[in-house]
Amino acid sequence: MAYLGSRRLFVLLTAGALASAACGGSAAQRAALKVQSQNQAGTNAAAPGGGGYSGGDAGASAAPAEAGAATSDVAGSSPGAGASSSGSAASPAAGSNSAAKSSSAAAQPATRSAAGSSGGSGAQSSGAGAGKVLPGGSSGPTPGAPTPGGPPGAGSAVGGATDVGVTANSIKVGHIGIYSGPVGSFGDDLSYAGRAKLQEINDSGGINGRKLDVLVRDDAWDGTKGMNAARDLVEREHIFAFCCIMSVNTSDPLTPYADEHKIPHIGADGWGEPQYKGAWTFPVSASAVTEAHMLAKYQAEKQGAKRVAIIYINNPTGRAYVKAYEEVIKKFNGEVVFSQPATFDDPGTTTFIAQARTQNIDTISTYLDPGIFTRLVREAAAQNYKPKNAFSGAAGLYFQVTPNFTGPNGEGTIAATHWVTNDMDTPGYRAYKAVVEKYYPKIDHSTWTKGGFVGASIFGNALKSLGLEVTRQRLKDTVDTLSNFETGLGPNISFSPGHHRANKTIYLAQIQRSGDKFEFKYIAGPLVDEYAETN
Amino acid sequence: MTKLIQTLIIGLEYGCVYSLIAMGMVLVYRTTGVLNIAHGGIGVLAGFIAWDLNTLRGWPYFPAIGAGILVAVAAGLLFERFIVRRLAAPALATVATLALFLLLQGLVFVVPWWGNTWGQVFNSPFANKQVAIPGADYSVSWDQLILFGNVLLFFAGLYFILRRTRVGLAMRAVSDDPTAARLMGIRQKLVAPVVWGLAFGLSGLTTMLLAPILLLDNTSLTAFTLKALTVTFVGGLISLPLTVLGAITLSMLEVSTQLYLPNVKGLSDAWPFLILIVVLVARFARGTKALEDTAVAPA
Amino acid sequence: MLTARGLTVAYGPVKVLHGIDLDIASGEIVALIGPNGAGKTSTLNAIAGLLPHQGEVTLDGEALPTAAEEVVRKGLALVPQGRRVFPTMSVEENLLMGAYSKGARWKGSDERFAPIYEIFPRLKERRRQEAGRLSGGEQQMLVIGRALLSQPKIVLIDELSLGLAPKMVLTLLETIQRFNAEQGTACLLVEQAATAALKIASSAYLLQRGEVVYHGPAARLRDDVDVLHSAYLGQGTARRESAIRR
Amino acid sequence: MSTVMERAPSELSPERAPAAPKRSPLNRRTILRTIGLTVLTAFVLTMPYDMNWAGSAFALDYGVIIGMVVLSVSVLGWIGEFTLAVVAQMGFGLVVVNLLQNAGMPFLIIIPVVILSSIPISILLGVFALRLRGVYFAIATLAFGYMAQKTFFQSYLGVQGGFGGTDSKAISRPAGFQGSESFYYLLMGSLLLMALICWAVNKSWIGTSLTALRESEAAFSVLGHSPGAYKMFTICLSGAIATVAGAYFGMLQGLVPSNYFQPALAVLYFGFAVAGGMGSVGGACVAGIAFGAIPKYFDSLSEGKLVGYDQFFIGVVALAVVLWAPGGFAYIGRRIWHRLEGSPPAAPEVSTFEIDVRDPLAAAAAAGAETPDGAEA
Repeated sequence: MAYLGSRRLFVLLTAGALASAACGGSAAQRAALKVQSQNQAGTNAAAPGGGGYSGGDAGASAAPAEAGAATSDVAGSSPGAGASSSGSAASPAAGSNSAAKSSSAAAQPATRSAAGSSGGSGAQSSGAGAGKVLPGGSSGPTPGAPTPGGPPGAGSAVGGATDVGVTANSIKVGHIGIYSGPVGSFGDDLSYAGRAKLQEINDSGGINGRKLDVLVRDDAWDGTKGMNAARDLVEREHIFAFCCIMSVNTSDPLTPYADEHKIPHIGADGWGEPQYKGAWTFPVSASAVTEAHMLAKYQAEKQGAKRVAIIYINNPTGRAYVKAYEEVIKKFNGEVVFSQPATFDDPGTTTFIAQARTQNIDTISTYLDPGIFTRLVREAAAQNYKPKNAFSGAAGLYFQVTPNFTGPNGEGTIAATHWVTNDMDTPGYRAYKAVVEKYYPKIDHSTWTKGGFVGASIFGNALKSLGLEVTRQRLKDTVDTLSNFETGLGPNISFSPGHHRANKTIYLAQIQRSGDKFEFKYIAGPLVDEYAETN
Repeated sequence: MTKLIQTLIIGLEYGCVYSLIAMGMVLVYRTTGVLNIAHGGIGVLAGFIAWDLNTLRGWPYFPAIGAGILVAVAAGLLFERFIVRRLAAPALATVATLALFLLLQGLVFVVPWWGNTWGQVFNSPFANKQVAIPGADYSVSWDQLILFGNVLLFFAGLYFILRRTRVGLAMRAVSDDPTAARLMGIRQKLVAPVVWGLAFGLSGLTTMLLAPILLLDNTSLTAFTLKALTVTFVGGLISLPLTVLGAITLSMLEVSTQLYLPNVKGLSDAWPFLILIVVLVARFARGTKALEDTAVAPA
Repeated sequence: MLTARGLTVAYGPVKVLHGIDLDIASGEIVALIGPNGAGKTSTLNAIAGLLPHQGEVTLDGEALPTAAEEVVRKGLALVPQGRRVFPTMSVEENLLMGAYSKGARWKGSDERFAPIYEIFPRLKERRRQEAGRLSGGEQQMLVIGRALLSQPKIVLIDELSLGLAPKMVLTLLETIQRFNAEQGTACLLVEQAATAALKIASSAYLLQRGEVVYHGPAARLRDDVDVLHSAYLGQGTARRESAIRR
Repeated sequence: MSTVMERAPSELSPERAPAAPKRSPLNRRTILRTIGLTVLTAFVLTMPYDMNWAGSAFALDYGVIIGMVVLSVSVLGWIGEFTLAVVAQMGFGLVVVNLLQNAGMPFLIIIPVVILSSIPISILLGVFALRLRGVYFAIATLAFGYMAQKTFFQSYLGVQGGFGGTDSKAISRPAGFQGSESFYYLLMGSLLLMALICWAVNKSWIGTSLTALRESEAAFSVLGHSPGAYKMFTICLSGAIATVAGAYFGMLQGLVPSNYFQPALAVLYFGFAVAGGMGSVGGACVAGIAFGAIPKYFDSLSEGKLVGYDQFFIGVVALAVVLWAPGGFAYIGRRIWHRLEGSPPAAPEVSTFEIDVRDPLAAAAAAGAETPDGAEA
């Protein structure tokens, strides 16, 4: 009873929340609402095509279907790619190994049939596509088998084998961004660039007649939340693929999950090392390890850094950053004198600075977000202290908000970035900027916005090259053989199976005064990481 | 030498922050029996209003923070009038402050134009100004000095109010023995608003003093509030001087372990708990009655 | 001057006062005696506004408010049981709180306290000391002095003698008598140890199980030991003696 | 009467309600109870599917775990205390599961070990409870939770990302319960079992003794009982529930960073417990599930733009409960149930929270205020 009461209350509250967002909301909030209504439109459009994929119409029929999906999960097979058809002729086991071996584009059709999951191999696939319906036949709206439900409709719109999350006129794409949490105030920009590119693809006709239906979730820069969102997207919303997730805390744990469920993740942020171990994850930006290598090398060679202190956010990437920096600085007879983990609720910057001063530190390197970094710099200024070589930091610092926050105290700070810096003004950068700012004019261009853009571009191009036959396996194989993709933003991107470390390039930028403002200016690059692992 | 000065100044800085929050809590607890958990929430509200006025609406700094503190005081008065007064038992009012805390932390996100609120810069006009300490390679920022100055002022002010003014004496009488205070003709209705207004205003002031040193976000006071709570224990939630002593001790211990024993991981964060155990053992050894809420045996 | 009609007090379902009537004339000292649990303290607390009650209480014909903080403004002061000084405040501050309802300020406080200091010179010696550190007798002096500072028409004193040496009790009672004689302040004394109180009281009420079983001159009660005994020892005797009920 | 607390949830055991001698209300009551129980059972059994329109079954799993945590907070209401260490106890449960899973232990061994592992910490907290009451005990548990989070969880679990300190493997769900829907049944089963145990304990002589203890510790010990033993038992019970909840939390989430064990969250869970009705078993479960699951459903509705809304509304609800229904959901639920049944309204409940313990006269007044004429009907 009480439960019901509180639910009614919450319904009211939700209404209030939406109303307030609609009336006074910022542009971003309105955009959020727009996306939602778009999604709804997508649902409606898909419905006549046969079979709602979300199970939103609950009812008695939806429940058994869900239960079926759940049991197949337990069996260990992927819910995607129709492998859940336990009773059908498909051979789920054949999957990934053979796929990994086949590397040339010519081998693709063979791979597909080996995988078996996508049904028939030929272009005359509409009948074969229908073959991957669950044993239940027409009554069970299979998660992710929308086209076959209505053969006439499917035939008239587009043909081709399809996969989970692909309908006659849409492809469901999952995106997880940083919209709240400790870095939320600039984290949303990271998503907007990639989403701008996806939107542009839609506005210029979509993918061979299909529109991208982008489902957006928030992870608050928290891997746990991110994985919750990922599971919801995969297991309830039945998306086709993930695209351009720029949150390291989500991308890292998502990598094994994507492999397990065989879901492509195109354009991951690549900051964390675990992402390079995934067969289905394609990072486009460089690793924090690479940043640390190049920063250490540059600071040792050009600035004579000998005694370094590092403060880092205590997550796996932060720890890898410290280790990598230490490895390289040792090669130049320097040392990391001490390192200290930081947390958002109590960053400990005051005593870090105090300790750095007493230990005769000449360089402070950081793996931080602009917020904690600003506290660090302010603390140092209050204590009238600045290390000889000032501060440096991973790509997390390369935002315009950083100099805006720190003011003159941050002058001289060096940050790593994986793409051309904003002041380089290359044609590629101008083209990127034109697209992004068309949709999100006030965006703070950083390493990650560019990475998101590149990821979305690769995703769009690869999908286009698939023609009408859009399956996860084919998408993966296509991106796996991507060669020298022109990003226009510095490094070009190439993947090969088992080798997903596509970007080992670092540019360095420094906070410098220009007039009464402070901005990041190009100082070095492209530096290619010679210490990086080769995988 | 520099290291020592460093330790002392940083220790004092955080000690002041803990004291400010802890004193507000003790003040409320003593006079009303309510543990004011809303401290962090009120501070956030006041801080964001001041920040809004200053950066979004272009008010000058001091009127903006003044308005922020006024809003906090008003919130205290309203909270007392419409909520605390309706709740007969202090423990219920404690829960109400908890609800208020959640509500206000969320409110910062709900106001649409405050948007995503993690880490806003809210500088005082004294940003980036510091005073060098003679004889040591060290300096104190103006913002820190203002923090120290305010804490001293607040001490002095509180001392004056509690010792010399009618309402202050009434507050002390109420905290000593609420029933006897009623028999003296002290109207809770007059004392309570002063206490709540003062406490909430103090939360607002604390945020204003901290915002230039840290950043302003919706949890900026929460971590401090938790530590301040353990500090109040030292004074048994009763004694103001002991509370301040506890606050300074805690921060000095924390800072000096971090600076002098950086390799003993985790020690500095264990101090609140260790201090608590020491206080308990000391009380136990002295044979003092276990700390509990019951003050007087039933009549 | 102070009258109560049908005063009823209940703790939960348990009634402790069954509609008693009290009358205290101006300038009179009245003793309210009775055994443990007879409802003496409840009577005082109810009159002073500390306990919710039913029945009518008037002072000088005017109904008393039901909130303690208002009652004192009408000129009725209660000295509660257990010497409830404000322990962390000094003696002076305690006295000042006594004068609170009369709008007392520090200014001119010395003159105002003078009569109290005159009666209790010990308090003057310790005026700066924390009240919590005083001895029991001194604390009792303090609470009495504090109550008198509100210049009450009537003062209600609960268990003056509890935990005090007999000599100290005597001193205090004498002081009350003196004050009564000089200022004309009426006084309602609640005592379990009846004899001392009955010595200075002019009339007395004997309370038993929440009912008045005797009202009359204190002297009679004092002299008639049987009545007193029966009241304290049990209802069998009390019923036999009920003849003395007014 | 002043300290009567909710003893048993009407939702779980409606047959326990006091028998009201009315004209053949038996039939109506039996029917109502059968219907109520059936509806409730059906709802509980199909919950993940009923709520699918709002979001994934994960949200519900999360809610059920929060229900366990809130239950553990609420149970301490039996001895009139509240704890802020549940979050730390959850964290230890998670760590234990991680260690055991790395050692290859099966689920059926893990859970008993987790329960056993909760005892040392509960005893530590119990020692505090022997010396400290009320707010002071809460502060002590807070300091403990703070220390555990800062010195241990932050290095062992890392922040934001999860397992930053040890590079341990993610925690996996037990075999057969991998899906969010199937895991729900395991969780719900466990929660019901816990609730049943708590309810049985509270109904037994232990519960009676605890009520006596709460009413007057002095009288209780004079009667020859040891207050310490009873307190310790309750704290151990509460600790075991919290620790198991933490273990399940790890299984649900896989990787859990230390920010999920911040002591500030304990304040939130305490708020839930109050909304549910401190000391109530059913109220705690309902409040935990509702307040745990609904914000999770919200999560998927927006791009994080509703992030603070859940906190805001939980604050509003908690405030409303404190103002108008201090007995919490448990009290509201009972009142509604009694109205439905047509039996006389439940006696107004006053938790120990309502009495100003500093002032015995006020306490007496509070006790007296409601009685002479039957008070509110």
